[in-house]
Amino acid sequence: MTKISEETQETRTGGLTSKPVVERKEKQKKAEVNNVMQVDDLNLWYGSNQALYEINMDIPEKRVTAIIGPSGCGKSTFIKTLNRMVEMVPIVKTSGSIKYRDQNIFNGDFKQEYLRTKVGMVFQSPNPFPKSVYDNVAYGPRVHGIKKKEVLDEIVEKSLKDAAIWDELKDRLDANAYGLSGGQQQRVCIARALAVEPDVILMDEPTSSLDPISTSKVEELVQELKKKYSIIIVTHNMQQAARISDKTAFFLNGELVEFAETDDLFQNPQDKRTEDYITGRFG
Amino acid sequence: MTKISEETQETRTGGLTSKPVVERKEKQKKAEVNNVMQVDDLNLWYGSNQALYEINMDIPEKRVTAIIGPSGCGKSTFIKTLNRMVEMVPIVKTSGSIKYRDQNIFNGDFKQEYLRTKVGMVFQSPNPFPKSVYDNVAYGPRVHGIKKKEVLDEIVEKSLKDAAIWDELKDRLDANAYGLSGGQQQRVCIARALAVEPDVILMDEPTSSLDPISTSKVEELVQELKKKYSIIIVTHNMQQAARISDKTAFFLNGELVEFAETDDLFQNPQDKRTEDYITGRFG
Amino acid sequence: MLGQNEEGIKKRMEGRVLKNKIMMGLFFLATSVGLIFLVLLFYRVLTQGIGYLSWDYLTSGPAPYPEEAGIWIGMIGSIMLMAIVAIFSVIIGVASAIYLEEYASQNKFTEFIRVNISNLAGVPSIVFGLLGLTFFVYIFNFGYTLIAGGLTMALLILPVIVVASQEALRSVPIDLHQASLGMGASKWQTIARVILPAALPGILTGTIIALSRAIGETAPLIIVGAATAIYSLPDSLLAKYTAMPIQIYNWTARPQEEWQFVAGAGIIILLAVLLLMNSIAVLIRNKFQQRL
Amino acid sequence: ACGGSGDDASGDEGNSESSGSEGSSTEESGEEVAGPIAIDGSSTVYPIMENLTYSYREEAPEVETSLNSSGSGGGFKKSTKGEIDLSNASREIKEEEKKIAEENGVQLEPLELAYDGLSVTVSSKNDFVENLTIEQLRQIFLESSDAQMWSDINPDWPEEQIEIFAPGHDSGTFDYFNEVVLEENPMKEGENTTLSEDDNTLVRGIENNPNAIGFFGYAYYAANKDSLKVLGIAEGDAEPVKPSGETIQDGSYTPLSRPLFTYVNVEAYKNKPQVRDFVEYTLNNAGKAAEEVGYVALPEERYQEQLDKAKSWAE
Amino acid sequence: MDKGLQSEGNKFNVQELIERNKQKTTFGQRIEKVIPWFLLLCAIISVLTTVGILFTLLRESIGFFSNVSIIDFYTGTSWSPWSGEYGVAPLIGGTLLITLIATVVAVPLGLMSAIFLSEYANDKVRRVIKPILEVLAGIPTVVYGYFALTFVTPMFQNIIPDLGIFNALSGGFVVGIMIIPMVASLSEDAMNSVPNALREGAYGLGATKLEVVYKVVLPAALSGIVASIVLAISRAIGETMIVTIAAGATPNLTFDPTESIQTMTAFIVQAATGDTTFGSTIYYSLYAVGMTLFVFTLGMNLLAQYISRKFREEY
Ligand SMILES: Nc1ncnc2c1ncn2[C@@H]1O[C@H](COP(=O)(O)OP(=O)(O)OP(=O)(O)O)[C@@H](O)[C@H]1O
Ligand SMILES: Nc1ncnc2c1ncn2[C@@H]1O[C@H](COP(=O)(O)OP(=O)(O)OP(=O)(O)O)[C@@H](O)[C@H]1O
Ligand SMILES: [Mg+2]
Ligand SMILES: [Mg+2]
Ligand SMILES: O=P([O-])([O-])[O-]
Repeated sequence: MTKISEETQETRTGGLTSKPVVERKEKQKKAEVNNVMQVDDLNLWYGSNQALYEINMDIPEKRVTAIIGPSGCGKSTFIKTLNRMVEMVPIVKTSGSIKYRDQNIFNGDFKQEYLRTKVGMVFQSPNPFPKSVYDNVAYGPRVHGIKKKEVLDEIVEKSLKDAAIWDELKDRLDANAYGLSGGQQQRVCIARALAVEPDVILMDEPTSSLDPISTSKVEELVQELKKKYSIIIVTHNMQQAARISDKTAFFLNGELVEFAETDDLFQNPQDKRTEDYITGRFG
Repeated sequence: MTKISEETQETRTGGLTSKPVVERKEKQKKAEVNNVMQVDDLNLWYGSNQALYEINMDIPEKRVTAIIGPSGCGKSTFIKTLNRMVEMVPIVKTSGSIKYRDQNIFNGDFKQEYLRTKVGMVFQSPNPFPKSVYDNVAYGPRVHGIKKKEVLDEIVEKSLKDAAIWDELKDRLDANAYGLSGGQQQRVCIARALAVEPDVILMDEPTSSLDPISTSKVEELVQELKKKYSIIIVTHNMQQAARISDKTAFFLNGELVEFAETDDLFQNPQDKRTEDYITGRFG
Repeated sequence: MLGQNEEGIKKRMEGRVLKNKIMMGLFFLATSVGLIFLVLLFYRVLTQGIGYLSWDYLTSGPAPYPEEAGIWIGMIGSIMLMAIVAIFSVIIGVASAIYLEEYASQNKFTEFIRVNISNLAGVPSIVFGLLGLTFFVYIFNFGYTLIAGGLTMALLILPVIVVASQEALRSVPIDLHQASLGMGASKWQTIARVILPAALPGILTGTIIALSRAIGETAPLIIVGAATAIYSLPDSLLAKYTAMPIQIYNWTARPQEEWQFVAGAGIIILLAVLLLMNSIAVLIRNKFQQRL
Repeated sequence: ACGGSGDDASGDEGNSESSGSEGSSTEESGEEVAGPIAIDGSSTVYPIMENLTYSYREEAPEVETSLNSSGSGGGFKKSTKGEIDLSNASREIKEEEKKIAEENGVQLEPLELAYDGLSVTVSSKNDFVENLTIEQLRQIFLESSDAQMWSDINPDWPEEQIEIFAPGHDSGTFDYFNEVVLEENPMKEGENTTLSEDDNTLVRGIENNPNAIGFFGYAYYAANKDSLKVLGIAEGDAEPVKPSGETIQDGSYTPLSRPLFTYVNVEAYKNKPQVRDFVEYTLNNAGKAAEEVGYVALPEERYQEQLDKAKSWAE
Repeated sequence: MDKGLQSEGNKFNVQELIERNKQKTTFGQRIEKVIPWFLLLCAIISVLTTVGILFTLLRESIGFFSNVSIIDFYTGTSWSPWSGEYGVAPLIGGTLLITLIATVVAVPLGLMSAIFLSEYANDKVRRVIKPILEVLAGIPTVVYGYFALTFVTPMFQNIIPDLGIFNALSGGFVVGIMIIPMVASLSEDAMNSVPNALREGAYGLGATKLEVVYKVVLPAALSGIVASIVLAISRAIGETMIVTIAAGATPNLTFDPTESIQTMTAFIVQAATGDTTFGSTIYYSLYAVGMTLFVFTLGMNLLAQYISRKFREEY
């Protein structure tokens, strides 16, 4: 913990210059032990449109990292790059490297499928499969070849419990997930992601389509999950970022403007643009 | 002006009780002179789902009235009711009355088409017709039978000027409006609405799809327009409401929770829910 | 639990990825089968017919001798037929689509019309031939004439046009609707000035695709009595006529081998017209997709 | 519908009146005639008629002939309602058809155009049959016979299933065969019989199958001499005769020679100068046309005779 | 901007102009009233078409069923109208055989093509291949007919030496080729409309493309896929020219695809173009067959609609 805050201090000092994150890079190397993912000089283009510029960012282990920024600044693009989901858009090109536990995920022999079992994802609007709750959660393990009923049963129960929805749904495991409320669906999706026991969980605005009560349930859950997982969460809601994250990154027009301990970033932004944004001057 | 603030004071006192707006109603009647529209006991259902509950609200003349509230609270529904656009959804049913300059717009002999020339509308995402800029702006006048070239020329010029986009576009009137940037498109749409010289202009999140610069242009424009028009603007951005509106209404779950002078509402909310919302406790 | 056999998961992954690759190859092969048959068909038709294709062939009508026979009368007949078909089916089809999309309220009757239209789309063309024979040839007393053939074909493709137009209308963003109505425009003004123009490319594409189905139809024309040998172009709606597929069918049914080649040449022309129509449709579609 | 369609011919005529009246006036001065002529009927007669209408075009470019081949019955279906002017047939009109014509007030008169030798053929791959007697034909084609294999007909022949290819049951060609060979008894049907209105279908069916047998108009055999073998037919103990131009015209190819007709709508002949003109042209040129497409011309006097008969209708 | 609002050269007031126009434009208002009625009228034409089809088929079928018992028609197993046997089973059997073969060809190929196009091919490839595949559906069926007869049958004869020239196999096979694009194109549409969110959900768990296809996309698109198959089958049932040309004209109650058969559609063509005498029982029988065919395809279409409606709300 101490190391992280030390590291962020450095970052924020860098944040005062125009190219904050690049300078930070070398120094951060020291803190590697605590980082689950490391992004170096990442650029990304959709065809000829550049969407991400020279991102350098280290994702700390077992912490909640929030990503904020106005619409279109590249938040979704960035986290989809972390599990190479962004490559579903065929025109995407990247440069730079992203390391997951010291392996470069862009390497030829690093399998997408493997990466994605390690780096799970929860999406903006709940996207359960049109199957039963049970089948939704068991989907991942089954894909990976687990067929035994008892093992699956156990995984499903554990994941639903971890997603704080077991009690609500334990009698309705056979019900179609489409019949659930939005908040329940989203937690089923989280359970589905947990079922393959990932290391990192990416969440892209997981509460944006939820009502306030469901939202606060998911927020509590996130707090709970960080005990076991490293979490990266995109949100357009600054209050949410402030409430639940340990560190916050502010993106603008594809650049990482500032990345710091959450409290520091909100109370003491180092970059004029961050300040403008969090005080609501635009966006 | 004095009258309005007096009226709002009363409203806000009412705001402390659970049924704030109903009590307010009688007292407001006195202030009629200054109101361009008057909403009384408005309820609205989509099929069997009630989306608006007992709304009472008076829209002041030549002022900017902002409507805020979390997603799905009925903001769009409400302002679409003001020009009866909501009736495009066939299952909609309403009760209560809305008066435009003392005529009930739900009256059988009150023509929708007439209402809509008086109460214009600007939409969330810019929606120009796939025609030239000129034809876009001339659309309204033409639809209402104005055919003379000189008259149309004049209307187009004047409207584009009023929408603060004449200088940018005066040489490109024949260009297809689809080729313009989002911000330009939105101002063309505003010009299009102005071309029939309406009395009231409804704007449903007019800047939500625009970049910060275009947004501030549109915001300035709104300030300008209130000299001649009464403006009602829906926004999910509280900062924006604070910046540009004279009065603000806060909707929640289809209810009008609080309606007051903008400064009062933000600095001194009378309802706990308003306070929670503007301090970012949900949404 | 998954983590326990990390190695196993990795190993399985190899297999799963390989299986994916193999199946992808298989899917590609399956796609090629259709394409291969298309190529084969074109190849055969070309090699059989190309020798008989000439300016004379294009400009002369049917004849009892293979060297003198040509496609002209059939081709113009087909084009005139298509003109009639297009006029009737587009007017009625687009009007129906507008009614269903913009005016009809959700009730049993509307639903009935909708179901009815999609059912009509699946009725075999030969049944339309019988309908045309009973109504246009006999009851309306048009005889075996251009108009009878045209109306029969128009009814045949009507459902296709209605469905395509409905889709085109539906894909006009609701925004444009609202924008126009928000200006105080009436419903019809909105439709005529905004929605129809915006839907036009979609409607055109649908129409061309429907017409390219109609231009190759043979069975209904046989039933409503298109002539086989006719030497003059129809000069009125009530004139006798022939059409390309009828000519081709007739030629291929003849004993001497040369007629097969004459038919081949006819098929080339028919396919050329068809491809021309299809590529216009694709062009319109692509242009349209870029726009919105 | 029938009454209504009765008017159709006159409607057609009315339609062409503007150009037609002009035609008739010029026709009297021996110049061009104009207007439509609708012809339909037998597919056997079709080639002759196609040949005639094609060459007639040069004679009278203003006349618009339209020709179809819906079979003899198909032609009568239309002509008995007065829908067409000429109705080709490879058989005589039937009583039912005559009755319908009368009901509709239509008078149809036959003209003979040529002879056809109904040809019984096998594939050229067939190396065992050369001739058949009428009796054997009956064995092969009659439903009441139990001959299934070629060996049932002649023990020297292989024990192979006989495959029959025959024209549609009610076609003129079939009718004629049915009348003179089968004596109106039903023909075999079922698995090993293919019936088709399209004579070319029959040709294709037979040429590839050494065990197939079928029959159709002489013209179709003439056009496929390479792949088909035509059989000599023997009546009783007489010498078998194969169809050819000579044997058909001189009557030695019996009983399978038959005349081919076109039936003229007398009303149309009277009122439409172009029909009159075309009928004359037909009778003057049918012999040549018939030879050209593989049929056999009538003796010259026969055409003249019919021409005189036709002229008498106009009076 | 200030200039704009202040420089109000208000020579006229737009709202006043509008007001004035409102008073005189009663024509527009009348149009507004009339147009929905006109549009409704047009929409009703499609209903009238169905009524017309029913009228046509029923009227003549009733004539037929007054001569032939409806029970014999649907229970009889022998179709030989010329000897008075009207059991429709062989025609239905022929139709089903052709449909079965076509389905066996088209469904796997079409589905696999759809999967390839929707999930594996990139946008460019899809944009090229899909329209090309769709050309297959637009090729006139006469062309397919001769392709089947002169190319596919000889090709199959290399493998199955005693395959007849007319057989259900090549006819059905080519019908199958023809309907591939219906299955491929419509299924592809259905798969395409499966929300990407579902795919992402599965990819996010480490699934391979194939697993996403099998376990997510196919189940989610099932209704669209089944509907496309049913529609393609209904097209195969109604296909006329290919089977008329290539599958023979032998009403044969068989499930041996190497034999010549006759479908309902082919019989209609045969009877409608042939020599059937107007008003004869055979003539009427073509309408009874047409009615049966209509009922068949109607059933298939309703089934397709039921399927796509029943499952549409899935996602
Ligand atoms: N599939 C795509 N093809 C091309 N450009 C894309 C695509 N997806 C996103 N972009 C572009 O990349 C930029 C970043 O988009 P992204 O979706 O990452 O923004 P975001 O920060 O997630 O915004 P939001 O808050 O609206 O979700 C935008 O300019 C967008 O237009
Ligand atoms: N066409 C419709 N049919 C049925 N229900 C609808 C329809 N449109 C809106 N609603 C419902 O009415 C309620 C209010 O919706 P509305 O669009 O007015 O919300 P909003 O405040 O504008 O939200 P947002 O900020 O997301 O635009 C919602 O619960 C919504 O589900
Ligand atoms: Mg995003
Ligand atoms: Mg809204
Ligand atoms: O066409 P037919 O000559 O056999 O009647």
